[in-house]
Amino acid sequence: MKKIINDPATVVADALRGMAAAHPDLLDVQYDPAVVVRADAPVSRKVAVISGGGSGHEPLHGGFVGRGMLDAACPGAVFTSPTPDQVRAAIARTDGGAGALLIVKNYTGDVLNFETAAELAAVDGVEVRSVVIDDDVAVKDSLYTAGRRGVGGTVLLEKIVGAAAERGVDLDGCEALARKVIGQVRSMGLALSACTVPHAGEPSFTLADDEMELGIGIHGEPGRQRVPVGPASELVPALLDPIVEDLPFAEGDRVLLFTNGMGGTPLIELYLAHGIAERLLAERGIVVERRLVGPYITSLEMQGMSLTLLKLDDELIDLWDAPVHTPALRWGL
Amino acid sequence: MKKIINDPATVVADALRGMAAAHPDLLDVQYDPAVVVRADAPVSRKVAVISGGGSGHEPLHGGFVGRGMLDAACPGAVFTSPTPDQVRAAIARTDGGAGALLIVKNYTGDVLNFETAAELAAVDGVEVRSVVIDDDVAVKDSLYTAGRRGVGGTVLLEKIVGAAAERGVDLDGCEALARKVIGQVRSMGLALSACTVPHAGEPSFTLADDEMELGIGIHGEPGRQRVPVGPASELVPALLDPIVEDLPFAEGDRVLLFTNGMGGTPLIELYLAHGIAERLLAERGIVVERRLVGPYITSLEMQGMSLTLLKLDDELIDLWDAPVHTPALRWGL
Amino acid sequence: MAAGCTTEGLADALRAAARVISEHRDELIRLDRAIGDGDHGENMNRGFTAMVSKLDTSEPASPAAVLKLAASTLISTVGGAAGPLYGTAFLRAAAAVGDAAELDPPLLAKALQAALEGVVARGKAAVGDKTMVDALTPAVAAAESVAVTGGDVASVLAAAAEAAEQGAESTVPLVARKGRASYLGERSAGHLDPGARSTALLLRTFAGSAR
Amino acid sequence: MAAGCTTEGLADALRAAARVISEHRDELIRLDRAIGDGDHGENMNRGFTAMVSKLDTSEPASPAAVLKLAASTLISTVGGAAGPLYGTAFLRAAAAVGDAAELDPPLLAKALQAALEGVVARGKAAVGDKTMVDALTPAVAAAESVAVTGGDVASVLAAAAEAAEQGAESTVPLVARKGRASYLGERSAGHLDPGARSTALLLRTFAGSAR
Ligand SMILES: Nc1ncnc2c1ncn2[C@@H]1O[C@H](COP(=O)(O)OP(=O)(O)O)[C@@H](O)[C@H]1O
Ligand SMILES: Nc1ncnc2c1ncn2[C@@H]1O[C@H](COP(=O)(O)OP(=O)(O)O)[C@@H](O)[C@H]1O
Ligand SMILES: [Mg+2]
Ligand SMILES: [Mg+2]
Ligand SMILES: [Mg+2]
Ligand SMILES: [Mg+2]
Repeated sequence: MKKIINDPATVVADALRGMAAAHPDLLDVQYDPAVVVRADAPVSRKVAVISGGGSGHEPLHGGFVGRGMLDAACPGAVFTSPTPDQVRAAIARTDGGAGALLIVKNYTGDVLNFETAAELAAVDGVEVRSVVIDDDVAVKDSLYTAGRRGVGGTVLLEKIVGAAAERGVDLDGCEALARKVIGQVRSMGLALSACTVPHAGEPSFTLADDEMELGIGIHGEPGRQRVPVGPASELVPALLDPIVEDLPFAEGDRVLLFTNGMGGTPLIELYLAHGIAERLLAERGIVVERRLVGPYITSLEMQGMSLTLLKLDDELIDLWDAPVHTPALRWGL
Repeated sequence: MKKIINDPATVVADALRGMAAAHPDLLDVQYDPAVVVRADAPVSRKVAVISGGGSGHEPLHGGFVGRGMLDAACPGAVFTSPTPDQVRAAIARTDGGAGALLIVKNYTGDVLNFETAAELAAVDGVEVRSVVIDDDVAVKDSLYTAGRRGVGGTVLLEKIVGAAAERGVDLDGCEALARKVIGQVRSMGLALSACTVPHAGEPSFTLADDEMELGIGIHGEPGRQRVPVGPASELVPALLDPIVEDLPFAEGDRVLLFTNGMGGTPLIELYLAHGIAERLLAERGIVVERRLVGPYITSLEMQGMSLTLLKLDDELIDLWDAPVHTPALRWGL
Repeated sequence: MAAGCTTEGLADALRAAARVISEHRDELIRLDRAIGDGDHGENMNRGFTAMVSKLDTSEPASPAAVLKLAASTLISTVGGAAGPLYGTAFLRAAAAVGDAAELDPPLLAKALQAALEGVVARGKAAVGDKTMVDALTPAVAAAESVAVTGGDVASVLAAAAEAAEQGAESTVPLVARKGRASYLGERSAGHLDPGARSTALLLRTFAGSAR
Repeated sequence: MAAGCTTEGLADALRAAARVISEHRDELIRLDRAIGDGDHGENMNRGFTAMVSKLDTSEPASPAAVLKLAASTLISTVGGAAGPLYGTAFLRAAAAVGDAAELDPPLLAKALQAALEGVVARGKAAVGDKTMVDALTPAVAAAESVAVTGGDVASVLAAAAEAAEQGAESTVPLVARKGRASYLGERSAGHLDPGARSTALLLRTFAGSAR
């Protein structure tokens, strides 16, 4: 394992210190319990939008804290959901009197820990709602699974709900908007290599030179299938077709296309894949109106990518375009 | 070699197509010869700021094309400097009547090809100046080398000169400013893994599990020394100390600290390293006034990082803070 | 529980558990890497290490207080799925023992039953889903039948540990239906569930402590 | 140059060179990977492939026109250090041959000398810097001495090729002082310079074509 770290046990706290140093104007970082809070929190009479999850997915979530997006992020240990006290502290620190919306990715650990936190916050007298995002089409949502995972759609959800909250939309409105986004966003990913969790010290799986994992999540776990690697012209439809067919996205639909890198794949490959995805969508008559390309929700140094498609309407476009100022996403400000 | 590509011979053109699709509002991409031009070029009576180099360093340079930064970028084959016709086409396409400034990284190939292009453009009747950036302290600038390489400082140089040109500073002023920045920016990098050039198909070198390359450039080449990997607390000063001692940077100096990822190193490690660098600078009494953290000048999927330090004054801070709107760097717009 | 299921006996059992979890940290990581995300050993070790520090600095005055301290430490330091699940287990056990100064065999069995109910209430897993429930369910049944037939604390826990180990082994061929391993579908078969393994380890340690 | 150093002979020699470069593409990549950035074989192959297409579609009317076509194609398709250097070499050679319809041995030697001067003017390398200059310099000297003593075109080129090969070999122990390999300092010693190798390959092919 070769990493630019000191001690696996202190990776998250050490990285948070660097984040705090890098963005003094944007972030206020607390360490015990660990919470990344926007510098001007609490914002009076604004719904607090809070998310969190295991670390190792940077810039998610801490990189999305700031004006027009998250009020706070709760970073757990690497790939481990945060504890309820982190979430409770985040709520307490950002509550501006309009309640808090928790954005939870659908993993057993995240759901349970945020659930407990919501109960505790209710006791503290803050009105809290939770939404669970589960956009990964690789997992069938059935009695036989823990349900679909929350993956790339999370980034878009946080941006859009964050914009609404910034504009003063109330808790009911933010929750309804979040459910709407969750209803029309779908994702899927693949890995060309595994990643190494610092405390584990060894890669989470090993792939031959001609193999890849299709249908991965964001925790370095193997995917649904191990299949041969093909050229980009095959890899991109292997992700895009299941996404399009799942919702389904249909001719004439307006969409946001998000081409995401898993952490170790260079931008040149992401752009190459993005170009193919745009052409395939054009062939289907699906209209790409907005796009995001880059490593925004990652699995440490894993090589691979995911695609996310969000169905747009004027409301969502307007919220997507709204100003945002965070370490990782910034425009209009 | 596992990459999300189709054919090694068409990687650059394929990626450019994706870039054009991803940023229709910002970029106008030409393919033969390959040039990435800002969508509203030529901007009348503005100095055209142009750069370029081999591909594989994304987002450099194409990702820095747009308002407040570059007017055009010339992407060569992977790790191969562009040809003079690319640069000549870029000049012709962006000339707004105020001349063009070419930002050239100090590599024999880049220098020779841009030199030829400048000669051709002069024949075309455009006033062209060139500056050569050579900020890599790992290479001694002596009779026995091709001189120092241009590395991380290039990103800062392009931002600052781009801001000046956008404000209407003339060709003399832009050139003088560029020379000033080059005079006070220094960098150094390390690699934990090699990268694989698509047409080569094999990694550029192989490292044992406990080895790294210190003093690397940005072309996947080995560094000045192969040394044992240490904890981040040793890696960061191994880069920072030679930088600080070279200029030298002294107590009381105001600086921009740029912690750059080589492409395969995740953000969590970059932030961790950045935090250490900030502490070490604070110990020396050097004041970090601006920072940039992320993979901005890369070597494909190489794992590693570089540090860049630029000495600031009010003029440079003001130009750094000026609005910029490109695919990879954006603020104030 | 050299001193039986007293306040001190319980605290000693938890200290012993912390040592065992630390010894098995890498094994639990390895099991979780195969069908999960490789953090179970690290998570449990972090939680039990924190628990020992808390036991050292506070003086819980009753069995229920010890169990509550364990619950709150696990909830606030473990994270992941295991944190809230084990945390709830200890919390429910604490409620079940009330203000008893020592747990006799029937109360011990009742506490174990409450722990299981807590895990199921939170995690909604049934036997056969390839989770810690596959270890805890037979353990509770075995504890009850020994307690009902007059066995002492040591034999209740020995029976529970034995059943938990068998229950954990039984997860190997299963296809997971809960937790992260369920994402793997058929590929989850052929592996031991890490949470079932940690449950068996804990109960075996408690049994050893009571001898 | 089956037909000697005529327009057609030169074009044939360049076609043969394109084949040889393509056969040695991987070798040149390997050499460049060791002390450079691994693109020399790809760059040269791209350039010579483009040159053959241009030779096929245009009909250069003189030796100078063939050399100019080679120069401009290399300059506009190779990139890197080799593109401008080889491009300048062919451009200077074209200027040196003027409007001659065929190159006799003295003119051939003069063209090679001009090519070398072009490379040195652009790249500022001297013998011993571990570059293509280490192959080209002895090649030019050998060509001249054969031409002066009345050798024919074939023997001029054979002597040049032989000297270039030895010159290329001589780069192995050198520490590079120009180009990318110079960044490696002492670590560049022990490797053959890729540009010197491609120069030797080209001259050997021209010699073969002239036989
Ligand atoms: N719904 C559930 N009910 C009961 N136990 C569960 C459930 N989901 C997961 N588990 C248990 O948790 C263990 C994994 O714990 P851990 O690795 O610490 O958390 P995470 O899965 O969040 O990384 C699994 O091996 C399984 O025994
Ligand atoms: N200044 C120079 N003068 C002469 N030849 C040079 C010079 N710099 C580099 N070369 C030659 O160019 C070769 C490398 O070419 P190539 O790999 O195509 O370009 P790059 O170094 O830009 O990747 C070297 O092996 C060397 O022979
Ligand atoms: Mg986990
Ligand atoms: Mg090159
Ligand atoms: Mg786990
Ligand atoms: Mg090269």
